[in-house]
Amino acid sequence: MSAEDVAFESELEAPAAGEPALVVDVEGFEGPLDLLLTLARQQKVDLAKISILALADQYLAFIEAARKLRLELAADYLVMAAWLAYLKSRLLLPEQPAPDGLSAEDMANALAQRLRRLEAIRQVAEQLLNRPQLGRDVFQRGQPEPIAEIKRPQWSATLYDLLSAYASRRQNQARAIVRMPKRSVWSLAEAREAIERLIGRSFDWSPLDQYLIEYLVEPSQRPTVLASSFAATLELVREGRLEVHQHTAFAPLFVRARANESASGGVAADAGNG
Amino acid sequence: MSNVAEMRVIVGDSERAERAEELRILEALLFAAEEPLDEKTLSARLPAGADVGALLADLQNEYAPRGVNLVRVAGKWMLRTAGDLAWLLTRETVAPRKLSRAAVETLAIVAYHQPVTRAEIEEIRGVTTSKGTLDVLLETGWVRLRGRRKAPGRPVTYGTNEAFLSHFGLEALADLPGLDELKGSGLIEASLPPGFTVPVPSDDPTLREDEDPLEPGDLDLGLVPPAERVEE
Amino acid sequence: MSNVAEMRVIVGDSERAERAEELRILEALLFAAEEPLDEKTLSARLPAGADVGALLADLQNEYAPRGVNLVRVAGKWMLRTAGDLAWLLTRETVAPRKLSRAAVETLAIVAYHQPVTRAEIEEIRGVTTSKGTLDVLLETGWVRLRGRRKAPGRPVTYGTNEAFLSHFGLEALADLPGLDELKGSGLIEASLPPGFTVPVPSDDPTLREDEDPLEPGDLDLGLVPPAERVEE
Repeated sequence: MSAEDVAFESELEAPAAGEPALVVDVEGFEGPLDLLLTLARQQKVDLAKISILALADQYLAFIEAARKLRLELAADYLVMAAWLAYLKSRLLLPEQPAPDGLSAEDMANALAQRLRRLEAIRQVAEQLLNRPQLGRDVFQRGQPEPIAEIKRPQWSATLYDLLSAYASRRQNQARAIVRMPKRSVWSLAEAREAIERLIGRSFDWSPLDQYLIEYLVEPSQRPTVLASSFAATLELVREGRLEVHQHTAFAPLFVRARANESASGGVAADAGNG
Repeated sequence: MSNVAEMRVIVGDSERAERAEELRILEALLFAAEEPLDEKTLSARLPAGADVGALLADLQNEYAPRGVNLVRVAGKWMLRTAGDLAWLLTRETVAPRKLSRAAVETLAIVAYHQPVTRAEIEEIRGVTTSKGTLDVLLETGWVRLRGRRKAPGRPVTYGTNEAFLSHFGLEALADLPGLDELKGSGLIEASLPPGFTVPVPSDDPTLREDEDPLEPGDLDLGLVPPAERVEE
Repeated sequence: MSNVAEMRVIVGDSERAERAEELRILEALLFAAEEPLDEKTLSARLPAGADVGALLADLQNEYAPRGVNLVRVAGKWMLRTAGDLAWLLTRETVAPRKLSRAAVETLAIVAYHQPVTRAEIEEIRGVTTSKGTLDVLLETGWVRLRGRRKAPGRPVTYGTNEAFLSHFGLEALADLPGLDELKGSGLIEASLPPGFTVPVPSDDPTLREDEDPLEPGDLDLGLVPPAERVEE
């Protein structure tokens, strides 16, 4: 069979009769096996009954034609051509033991098997692609409803956490109470109230300390008692309710209630400044 | 005559088949739609002459008793999970969380000093205890409302329960260490003011003399916070 | 007597109501889901004791004539629009990527011969497989790296995953079209390593005796298919 008799197409369909004599388009084939399969299909017989010898002839003719056209052929096409030429020679010669132990018949069968396998996978690939495809032919829910997660906290704490928290809190609280005794300050108001009560209407000069004797027992209280009562005394003097008298600087202070509201307290108050 | 009747039946059948097909199309369109569809859009996809309004009403009726309903939202139509099955679309997950320092302290005080009121807890801690802290403790399932103190305001008394014992690996509440043990373990320093005591705890469920039982409404106070809802 | 009969009717009614409610729940779950659901997941959301298999069969029957069908893919259940309505729905979607002839062939070889190595794919196709072809397939999310063949060079083995089954609407790999004919003609077994009895193809994630697990670096080659969606 000459190359001119064979038409090639990259499609799997067998070409219609009377098509252009030769289309040598290696680009259209997915390798030598694909080319062989296409050629085999042109024998228009079951792949099981294919003549490998005829197929080898067709392949070699195709390669020859391509070479004449100076088409670049990938190496694997040439490797296949060499292998087929070898197979052909063995098929034509009387059977001899081959170096690899395979008979020419075995080799031919193996090739036929490969071709059948490739054809079969192509057929199922087509069937697979013809199935309804998700997102092309069939669709899933367009608006799936998300599952909301409710986080249920699982609380954890150790006994050590518990005890150390308890111990340190109780301890700190106990310390805090001791460290902060009630501050005892004799306020101006307290002092004033006490002086008014103690001196009352005693119009005789008496030392201020004497009135305060009961408040001065506790040494820590002395400064605040003295400071507040002195300030309160001055206030009462200014209001004209008391009179203050001091002989010299640092001498005891004498106080008495004022009999006459109209008398001037200014001089007495000055004396108090010493 | 019989021929005419037969014709009518056939017409009726083919109309029914047409309508069924239109319903199938409508259903598929609504199912696959990525957003609610208005009647105009639906109409454009249905065979010419289909009565979209009537079809939608039919489909809505068909779906009404089912797990998914056809609803109209802002003038557009969509399939949506039936309202009473909304719970299906939630899932509980357990999120391990550590108790806050304040909660651990409060828990310890409840454990040692039970039955104890919130005011008493605050007195022992020396700080205000937020309601949230007690809520968290109730949520842990380790603290329970015991009763109400026979006192002005009738405050609720808190105590621990079996879940508390089990979480902290205690056989009984009395196994909580006392003052000497706390000192021995170094958790409490030796130098403390005299009169400092740690109570011998008891979780005896019998109400004390100064406790009244809880009232019917007490357990529905919403004291347990709603679980956090997190969208995935 | 009449009382007993009445009782029976009542029991029958309540059973029917229960079953109807179970069907509603199942329906809602399947409608809401973004992914196919397995029976275990469905079971977990149904009332205790519900017969998930029977309910699914019922629901599948109910939906069979409708615009939306309940189908089983990859051993899981999902609702999808009826196949015969494809013409109607297709036009609104973006044309999905078209695979090259080489990619389609390679995909089929991976599907029907898995686990399969690149050399085996090339042996069947009789041509070198460009890295790009396998990358495209990995990118579709239908093909994954399984492991490494225990053979010289330790080549990577490829297989399909659930997304493949789901995309082509297959319940299991055994439902691949033409698989029986292929097996009958001995065209698949031909590539089996000698002494192997495991049916081919198999997407059983368990590695075969002649497969080693992937190594840490294998998944960083950029070959990695998008991780299979993790169950929430």
